[in-house]
Amino acid sequence: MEILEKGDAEFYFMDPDDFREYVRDRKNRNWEDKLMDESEAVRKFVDDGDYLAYDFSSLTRGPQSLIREIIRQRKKHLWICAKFTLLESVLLAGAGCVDRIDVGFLGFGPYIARKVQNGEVKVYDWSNGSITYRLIAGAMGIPFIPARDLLGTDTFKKSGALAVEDPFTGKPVALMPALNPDVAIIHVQEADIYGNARVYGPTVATLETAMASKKVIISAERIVETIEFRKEPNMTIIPYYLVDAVVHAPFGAYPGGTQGYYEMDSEHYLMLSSIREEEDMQRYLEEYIYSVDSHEEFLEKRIGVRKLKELVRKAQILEGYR
Amino acid sequence: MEILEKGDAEFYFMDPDDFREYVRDRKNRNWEDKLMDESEAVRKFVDDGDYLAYDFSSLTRGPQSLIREIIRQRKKHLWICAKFTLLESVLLAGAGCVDRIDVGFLGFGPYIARKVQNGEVKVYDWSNGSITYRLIAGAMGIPFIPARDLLGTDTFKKSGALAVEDPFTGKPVALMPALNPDVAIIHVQEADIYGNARVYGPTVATLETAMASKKVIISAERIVETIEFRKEPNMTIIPYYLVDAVVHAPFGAYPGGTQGYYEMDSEHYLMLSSIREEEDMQRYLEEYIYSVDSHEEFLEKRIGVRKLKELVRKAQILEGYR
Amino acid sequence: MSYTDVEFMICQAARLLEDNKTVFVGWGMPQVVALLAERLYTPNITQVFEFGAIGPQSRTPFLRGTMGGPQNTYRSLQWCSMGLAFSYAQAGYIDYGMLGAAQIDKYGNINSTMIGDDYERPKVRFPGSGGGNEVASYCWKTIIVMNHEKRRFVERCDFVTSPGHVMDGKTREEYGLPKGTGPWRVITSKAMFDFDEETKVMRLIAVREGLSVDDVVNDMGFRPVIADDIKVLEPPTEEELRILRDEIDPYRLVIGK
Amino acid sequence: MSYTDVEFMICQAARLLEDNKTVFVGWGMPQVVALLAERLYTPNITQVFEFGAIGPQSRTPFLRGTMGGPQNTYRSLQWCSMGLAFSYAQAGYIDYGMLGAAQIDKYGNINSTMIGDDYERPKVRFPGSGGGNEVASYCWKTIIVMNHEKRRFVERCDFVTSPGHVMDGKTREEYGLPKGTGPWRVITSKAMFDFDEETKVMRLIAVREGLSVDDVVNDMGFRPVIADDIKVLEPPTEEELRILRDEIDPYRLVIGK
Repeated sequence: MEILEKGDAEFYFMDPDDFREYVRDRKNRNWEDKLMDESEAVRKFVDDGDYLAYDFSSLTRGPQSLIREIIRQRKKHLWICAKFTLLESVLLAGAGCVDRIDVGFLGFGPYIARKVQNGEVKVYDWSNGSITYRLIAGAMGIPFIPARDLLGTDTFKKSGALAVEDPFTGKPVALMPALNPDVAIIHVQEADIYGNARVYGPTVATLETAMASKKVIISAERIVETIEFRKEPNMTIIPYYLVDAVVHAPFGAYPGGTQGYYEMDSEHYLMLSSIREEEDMQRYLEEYIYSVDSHEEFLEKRIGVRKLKELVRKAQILEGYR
Repeated sequence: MEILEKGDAEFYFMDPDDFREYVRDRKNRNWEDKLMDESEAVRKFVDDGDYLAYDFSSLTRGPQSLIREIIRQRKKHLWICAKFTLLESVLLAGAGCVDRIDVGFLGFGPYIARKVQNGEVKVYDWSNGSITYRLIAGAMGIPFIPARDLLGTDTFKKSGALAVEDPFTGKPVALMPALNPDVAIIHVQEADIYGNARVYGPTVATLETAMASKKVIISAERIVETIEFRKEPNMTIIPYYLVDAVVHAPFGAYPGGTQGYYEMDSEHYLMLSSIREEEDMQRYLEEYIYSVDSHEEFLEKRIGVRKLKELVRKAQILEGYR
Repeated sequence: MSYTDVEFMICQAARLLEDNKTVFVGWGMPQVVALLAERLYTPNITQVFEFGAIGPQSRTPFLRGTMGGPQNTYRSLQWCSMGLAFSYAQAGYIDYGMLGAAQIDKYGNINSTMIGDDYERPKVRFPGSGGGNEVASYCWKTIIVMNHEKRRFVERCDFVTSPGHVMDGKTREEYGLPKGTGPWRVITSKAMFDFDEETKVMRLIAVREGLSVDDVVNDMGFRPVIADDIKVLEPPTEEELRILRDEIDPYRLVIGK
Repeated sequence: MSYTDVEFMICQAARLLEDNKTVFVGWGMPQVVALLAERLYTPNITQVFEFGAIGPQSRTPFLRGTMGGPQNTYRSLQWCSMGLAFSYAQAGYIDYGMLGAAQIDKYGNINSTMIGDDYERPKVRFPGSGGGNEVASYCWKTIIVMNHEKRRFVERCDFVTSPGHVMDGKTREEYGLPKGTGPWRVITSKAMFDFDEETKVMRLIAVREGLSVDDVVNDMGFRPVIADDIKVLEPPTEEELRILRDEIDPYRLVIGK
């Protein structure tokens, strides 16, 4: 199998043997209560310099209360996996938490674009598909996945993918190196105190991200008893032994929505996504993140019960979500 | 990427480009009524010489009414994918339908063993895992999946796998070639007339097998309206555009069970699995398959309502199955 | 009846889709195209969203914020993973795809990543591929929809995000991309193009009512092949505009004002 | 209290499992081992079945026919695909695995495929790997359970179905198998073995009550390493036998009569 071409970017990679050893020694198969608040979870499981993955998007079921807590704790030098992301990368870059971004989808707007243009954050271009394959490989415990995207583009050249001659067809195929993030933060509708969790609606890369990551923090709209999973095992997406911390986070995806619970806050989203200037960003971060101590305080003092009630009222489609 | 070692078996393989073209031209995205009986489905979609895959097992949710119909129509020269199988391979071999078997798990008992010992059927040894990976690769439209099983065994040498030096770790890794069967037969609890389908309980390789196969026949305990899938989209396992034929087959897994519907018939299963001699096998095939025209006649004349009622009565665990 | 450029492009794109096919639908304009097609021309088309929704009966009005939410994924046939959605595409199950482009070259290579000479210090940075690279790599027929501006039609994209038919002298099949795929139509605010079968170069096949071939070609940074028979693109019909404006996008989030 | 060889082996295996760990459980005897361990020693062990059941609270009595059915997979934490079950194992999430063997060599290579010189015309053909190869390749600690018969302990297996520590002169890591895995214990109807850390050769560490080292070694086709301190394997307790016979396998499908 001849190597035909090689992307020239550095990429985050762990030998599957090293990931396996981490899983053996550090992933917890004990049935123990992992419930804690955002502050404790981020303090314990997000370290400066970590490679961070999150799932779904700013609009829907994104782990926003955890993103805000990471900013609040002023984590530094993160390398983030910006697949299918919008505001997360913008906020994390605005707060100076991020050095490097694997793209995916960078998130839009001139604010984050300028950070890249200035060289304040370094981007590595992949695609939503190739990053997903990388996570799948990481989750499966294999070193790479072959796929037929990225080929014949500059995206390939700027990625960490390889092209080889496939020994079965003789044709070129790309190899996407496994991705095993240091830490994943994932918001779900329901979890138990041990970390069993399920989502309703599109599952994006929820399971793969949790399986592939060394440390996993789950935030959940509701904490439910374990028997709820055992009664409908086809719906379980994450088993407890993948998980390190469980955070009870009602409105955890705000300003995005969570299906079956509340709609996104379009006004807040628009306000945030129209930020252009550094000053405005810092003002936003101060007001909504640094100046409050917790997700609860954020909801109470910055958003308010009236607004939350309105977002719940708008979420009238429940079919399929329970 | 150096090829380090190579299994010496022939293996069924289709260039992903050829599979794609088949999917483009022959897989039906029309919303059309695909309901037909076993006889029509097998006549239309199972050809002599086909590579045949099926899912789950003789004990649980196996597509037994379709297996019997294949035997009844005296299909020849099949190459079967005997992953996690018991009686299917025994029956198909007994009826002379099968030349080659990819193993998986051959099915037990001296009867099938003798067919192999005599050279009447040729086996290729893989494993449940490597065959599953081959189906996953076929379903993903990629030429192979790397994995770390089979290595360091005679199973590897007798398979069609390769070992290469992984360019990311420098360590050896096995490559499992994609498997795209000609035809898959799959039994489910619920399907609509278009082929949307779902299963309750372990999903084995139901989805991968359907995605990877050129022709797909679904048999279902119940035919339900399409809206039933749209109301709970997380539970849909097979979308209609993978499917060629839908067979309404109550007790379709008999003598195995189907969760939520009926338990297996242990007596029938024991009777069948204790067959040793060719004569007994041919007598079984005559009595239960050749001498009846259809699955309905089989149930009515050979099994009887009393027995079916007893098997339904035994299936009292419904939790998780509806 | 007057209409915006975006409305024009949406209607052209919607008319290209076929019924009883699958279409990979991305963020924004492609969603509106698919909704319009579904209402008027292709009631049985199956939309596929990369985040894991297959065959939704999306609610209208279109709300930008509902990407992935209950309105957008209403009554899907299947909610699944992104990996599965891309697998359907890679295995050949998805007929149509739709993409935007900041730049395009004559072989249909697309840039949605950055403008400038220096990748490390781009003049303008865009969001990047998203799922666009997969749409362009895997779907059988990719439709590219973009504003017709001279600077967008370039000899060589500053960055090729998603593959066209030929890049830097090599065909997409030589790179290992799936056989028989590639850009199929380019719809702009002024014209429609396909690709010459032999040379794989973009070919003008139709112009917007009231425009000449020169009007179109003068506004391009390279010269396309010109088809022998240039058709005129019918403007949006009243029915199309009514459905677009009243039912699908009353807030004019996509169609513009 | 008398007991069968199978009961003896089941009890030894059940005592080896650790609580709060995961165990890959195959057909038949391993199921009964896991059930016994769950009842008496490891109430919080998570069983993983290859066909896609994680963490069931299996009903008893054990019925052979329920593999994959409602009794066996009762109240699982997760019902999933075979691909996912194997992925958990390949990614390192599964601590223990259990396997049978028709033949074994001194490095723990296992044969469950065929007996004879000619693969094409075997003297005896067995079912083959099933998921056994994956158990032996991926699980951190693999326990092999087999009847103690001389012909089963061979210099070289007629066919190596599942990997041991060293095959044909190469270590499992040299073949590319995951680091730190491999056969961990062999339980027979007469003894228990581990593997010498340096040479990776099977080492006798304990014998059944009433048997000498010679009784064990004379019944083997190769000579194992003998540990300095040979322990005696405690026979099944009354409680173990009661639970096995009355609750788990009253039809004696696995434990024998």
